[in-house]
Amino acid sequence: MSKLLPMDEAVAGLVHDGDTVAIEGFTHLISFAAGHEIIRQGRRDLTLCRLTPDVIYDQMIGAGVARKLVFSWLGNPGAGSLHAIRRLVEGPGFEVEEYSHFGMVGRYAAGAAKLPFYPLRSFEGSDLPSVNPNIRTVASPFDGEEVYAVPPLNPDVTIVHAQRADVHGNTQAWGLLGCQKEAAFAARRVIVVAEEIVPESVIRADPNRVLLPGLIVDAVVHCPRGAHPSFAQGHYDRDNRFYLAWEHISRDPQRLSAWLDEWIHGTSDHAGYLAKLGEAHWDDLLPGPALSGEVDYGDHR
Amino acid sequence: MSKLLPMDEAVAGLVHDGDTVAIEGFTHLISFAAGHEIIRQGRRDLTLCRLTPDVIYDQMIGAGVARKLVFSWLGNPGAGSLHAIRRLVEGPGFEVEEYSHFGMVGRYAAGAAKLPFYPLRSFEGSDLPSVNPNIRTVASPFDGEEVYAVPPLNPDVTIVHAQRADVHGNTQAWGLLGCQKEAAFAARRVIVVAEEIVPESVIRADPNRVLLPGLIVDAVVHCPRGAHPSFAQGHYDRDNRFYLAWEHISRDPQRLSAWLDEWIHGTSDHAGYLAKLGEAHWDDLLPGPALSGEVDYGDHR
Amino acid sequence: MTFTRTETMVVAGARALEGRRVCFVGIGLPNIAVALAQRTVAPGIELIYESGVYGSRPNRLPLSIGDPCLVTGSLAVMPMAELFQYYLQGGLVDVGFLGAAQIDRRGDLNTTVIGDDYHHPKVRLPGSGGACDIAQNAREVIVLMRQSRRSFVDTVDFRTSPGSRVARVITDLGVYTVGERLELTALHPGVTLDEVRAATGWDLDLAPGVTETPPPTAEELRILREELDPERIYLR
Amino acid sequence: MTFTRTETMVVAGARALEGRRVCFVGIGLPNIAVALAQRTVAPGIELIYESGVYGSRPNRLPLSIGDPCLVTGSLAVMPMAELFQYYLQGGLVDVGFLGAAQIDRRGDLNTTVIGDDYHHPKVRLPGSGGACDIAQNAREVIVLMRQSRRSFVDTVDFRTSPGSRVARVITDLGVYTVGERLELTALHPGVTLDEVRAATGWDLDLAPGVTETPPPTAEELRILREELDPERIYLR
Repeated sequence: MSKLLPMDEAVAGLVHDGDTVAIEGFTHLISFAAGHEIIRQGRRDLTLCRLTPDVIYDQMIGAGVARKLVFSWLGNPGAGSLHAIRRLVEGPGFEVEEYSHFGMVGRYAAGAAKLPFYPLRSFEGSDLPSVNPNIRTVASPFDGEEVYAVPPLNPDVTIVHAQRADVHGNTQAWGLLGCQKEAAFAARRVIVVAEEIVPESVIRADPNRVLLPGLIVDAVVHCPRGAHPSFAQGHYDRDNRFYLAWEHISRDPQRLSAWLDEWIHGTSDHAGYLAKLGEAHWDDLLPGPALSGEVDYGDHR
Repeated sequence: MSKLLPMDEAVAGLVHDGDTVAIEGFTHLISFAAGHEIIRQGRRDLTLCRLTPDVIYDQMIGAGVARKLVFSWLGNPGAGSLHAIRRLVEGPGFEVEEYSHFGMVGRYAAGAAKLPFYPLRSFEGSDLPSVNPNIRTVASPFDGEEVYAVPPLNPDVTIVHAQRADVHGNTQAWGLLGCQKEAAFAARRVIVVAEEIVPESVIRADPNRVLLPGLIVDAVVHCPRGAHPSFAQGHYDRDNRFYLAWEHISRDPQRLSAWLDEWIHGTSDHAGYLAKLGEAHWDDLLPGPALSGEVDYGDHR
Repeated sequence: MTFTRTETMVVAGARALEGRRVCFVGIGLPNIAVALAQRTVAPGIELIYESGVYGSRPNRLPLSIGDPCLVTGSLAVMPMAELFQYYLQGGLVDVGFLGAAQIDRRGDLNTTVIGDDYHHPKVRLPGSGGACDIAQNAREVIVLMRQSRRSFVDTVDFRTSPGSRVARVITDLGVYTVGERLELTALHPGVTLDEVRAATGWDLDLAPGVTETPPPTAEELRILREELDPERIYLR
Repeated sequence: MTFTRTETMVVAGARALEGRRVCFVGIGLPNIAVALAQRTVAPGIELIYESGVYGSRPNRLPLSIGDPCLVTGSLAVMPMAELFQYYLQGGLVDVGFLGAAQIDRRGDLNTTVIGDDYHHPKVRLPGSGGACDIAQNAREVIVLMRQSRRSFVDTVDFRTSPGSRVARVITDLGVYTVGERLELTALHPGVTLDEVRAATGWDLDLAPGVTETPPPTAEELRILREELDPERIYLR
C-alpha cells in the first residue's frame, strides 16, 4: 500500500500542535520543505529537537511555531548566528534544554532502543550537568566506575529527508547520516521526504544501503530539492549564499517577518518556493558526477 | 605503508599463546583460513570468543588451541552439533562463559565504545544470570527502572574476513555484517583477511560502505576463498555438504584427528588446502550476479 | 491425501502467522513455516532474522538463518547491534517464532542443557542464541516443536527463555494457547487425547471445546513438498 | 613578506599537527589549519569530523564541518553514533582541535554563554556541539582562538568543556602550553610581551625561555592565500 502523500497532507495528518518534533540531518538532508509547510499551517507550541537548530529552526521559531528547543549547537554554521532563536533564548519564557552532540545522539539512540538511559563519557568537568537535570551519572554494576547518562528522547514525529525512497517508505541515503536513523526509530510517527521515489527493486538491489525500513514510516513525500538551502550529497550543494544572507535577515525581526511573508506564506508549497527561486539559481549548486561503483550480492539460489 | 602480509606471518606476529581471540562473522565471512593457520602454528591456551562457535571453533578446540570459550549459540547451524566442543564442555576442566546473542553483541559494543557496561533488555526470567556472574542489573538514574547489563569484551586480537580491503586495511563488506565491526573496534589488534585487495580509490569511491578503517587494522591478508566452508556474499555460497559431513567427522575423535592431519597439518597454507579441495569443488557454489547499482556522491568542489 | 504430522505442524505454524506484519524467525522449523506462510496466508509478512536481515524474499528455502539467499533482494541488512537494539528491543516485532528442546507447563523454554547441573550437563544443547532476547522483546511468541515426554516436561531443566510472552505452542500433535499455563486447544488429525497425554510430562489442561486442526490442503502440501523442501531437509 | 597575525596563528596551528595520526577537527579556524597541515607538515594525517566522516580529502576548503566536499573521496562515512562511540570515545583520536569564545588560566573552555546567569545570558553562544565530548575523549586537545581580555579570562563564565586534556593554546599573539595552567612559550613575530599581558585577563605565566614563532614561510602563505582561502572566509 502506497504511503505517498503531498507535503501538506502529510504535515496536516502527522504533525499536531504541542507535538515534540525532530527534523534531523546534520548539515545534510535537512527537510526545509517540511519546516516551511509547518509554518504555513501555523502549528503552535511545538517542542523542536535538533542537534543543530540551523536556519530551519530559526525560521520556524521566528514564525512562532515553538515553545521549547532541545539542542546541542545553536549557530548558523560558517555564517554567524541564529538571531530569531537568540532573541527568545536571551529573553524570558522560551524553554531550552541543552546537551553536547554526543549527548543528543545518545538521547535518540536510547529512544530508538527503548532503553531508560544511555551511558556515555562526556560532561565530566563541564557545567552542563549543573544547568540540565537530565544529565546524570550512573555507576557500572561491574567495577563501580561512574559515567554520565542521558534519558531517551522519543519525538512524536521525526521528519527525515533522503536521496531516495520507495512508496512504502523504504529509504536509502548516502553521505552524512547524522542521527537520522536514531531519531526516526525513536519517533512515534515518521515522515520521509525524498529527492526521488524509486521502485522497490532499486532498494532491494542494495539492502546494506538502507537508512529506514518502510515499517516505521507513516508518510512518504516526493519533494525534489526539498533540502534547500541545505544540501543533498550528489544532488545539489549547500546554498551558502543563503546561509550568509540569513545572518542579516534573521538579525532584524521586521526583515525576518517580511521574508516569511514573501517566501513561505507567499508560496503555496515547495514547488512555488522553487519557482520563485528560479532554475538559474541552481547553476553553480549542481555537482559533477562521482559514482560509487557497484558491488555484487550474488544470485544465491 | 602497506600492511599486506602472508597469513602465516600475520598469525605468527599478532596471535600469541594465552590471547583472547575473536574470529567473528555471523554464518558469513568466517575466517576459516586464519583459524586453520592458528592450528598449524600450534597456539595454546587461547580464550576463543564468538557468538556461534561454528565448525571453525570445533576444529580449533578439537586441535587443542583453547582453554576457554565465550559464546551464545553452540551448534552446527542446520547440520547438527559441535562434538569436539561438546566433549570438552560436558567434561571437567574446560571453561565456558555463556550469553544470549544480544548479550554478546553488547559485550563487543561496550568494548568498542570503551564503556564499563552495556545495558539491554534480556535475561529477565532466564536462568542465564544465575550461572554467569557477568550478567547483572543496573538501575536507570532517571526512573529507577532496572535493566540487565553485560561487561565490555576487548579481545587481544580480532580476525575479520571481508570481501575487499586496500593494503592499508580500509575494509568494505556487504551482506550479513554480524558484529564484525564491534569486535574489531573492541580489539587491541586486528587482522583483516580479504577476498580481494583493491586500490584505495575503490574504497574512497563509496565511503558509506566501509566496515573498518585502516586506522585500527594491523595486518591485511589476501586470501581468496578463505572463508570456506562458510560463505562470502556474491563470491561463493556456503559449502553445506561440508557442514553436514562435519557432524560425522567431529563425532569421532579419531576421525577428527585424521581430518586435522590431512587437511590442516597436511597442507602448508590455505592455497594448499584449496588445491586439495580442487577447482571442481566450486562448480555449484558460485552464484550468478546480482548487482547493487551505483549511487552518485557528487564531485562537490 | 496423506500427510505426516510434521507437515501438519508446519502448516499449523504457517497459518498462525495470518495477519502478522513482522515475524522474527528463529532457528530450525520456524524457517519452513514462515516460508509457507509467505506463500499462503501472509504474503505481505516481513521476516526478520537475528543474522541482521529484514524483509527477506529468499529464492530458495534457507538452510539456516544466515543463508545468503536471505540477503539478496531483502529490504535491509544491518549490523546485529542495530537489529537487536532498534528492531527487536525497539518493539517492532509482532511475533517471535521459536523452537525449543524442552518446554514446561508455564511455557518456559530450555535450549541450554539437559540435566540438573549446568556445569556438568547430561547433554549440552546450543544455548540461547537470540531466543532469550526474542522471548523478552517480541510482542508475542509462538513456539514450534515436536512433542514427547522428553520435550514436554513439568519444569524445564534450565530456563533459557522465559515463557512470559509465549502465546501459542504448536507441536506435531496439537496446538496450545498459553496464558498462565499451556492449554490444549486443537488436536491434529488422527491424534488422540490419550496420545497427547502420554507425550506430556504434566497433568494436561484442556481448553473449553478442544477442536481438530483442519488438515493440510493439497496446495499447502504441494508448496511444502515441491517448492520448499523437495530434499526433506526440514520435513525429515 | 608581510603576513597577518591570523595567518601566523593558522600556520602555527598547522605546524602543531606534525607527527599526528588522527585529528578531530572542530568548528571554525581549525578547518583551515588542518587543511594547511595536510598540504605541509602532516600529509598523512587523517581528519575526523563530528558530522560522521573519517579520512577526508576535500577538493576545496570546507565551508563547514558538514561540507559535502568532506564526504566525496573520504575513507568512511557513518552515523554520528558510530563515530562518537567507536572512534572518539573508543580512544582513536590523537588530538582534538577546538576553538572557543573564552578560555581561562586552567584551560577550561566556554562556548555557551557570556554573563553569570546561564538562564539570562548577556550573549547566547552556540554551546558545546561536540566540543565537550572531544575535550574529554581525545588524547589531547589543541585550542586555536583569537586572544583578547574578553576571550582570555580569569575564570570562564560557563565551563562548556573541561581543560583537563588541553595541551596547547595557539592564538593570534602567541603559543601556550598547558599543564596545571597556561604558560606562554612563544610570541608571534612582532608581538610584545606587554601586548600579550594587555590581552590576558589574569597574571600571565611565562614558560622558561619564551621564544619567537618562526614566521610563516612563503609556501605556507601561498597555500593559504591562493589554494585554500582566496575569498578570505577564514582569514578575514
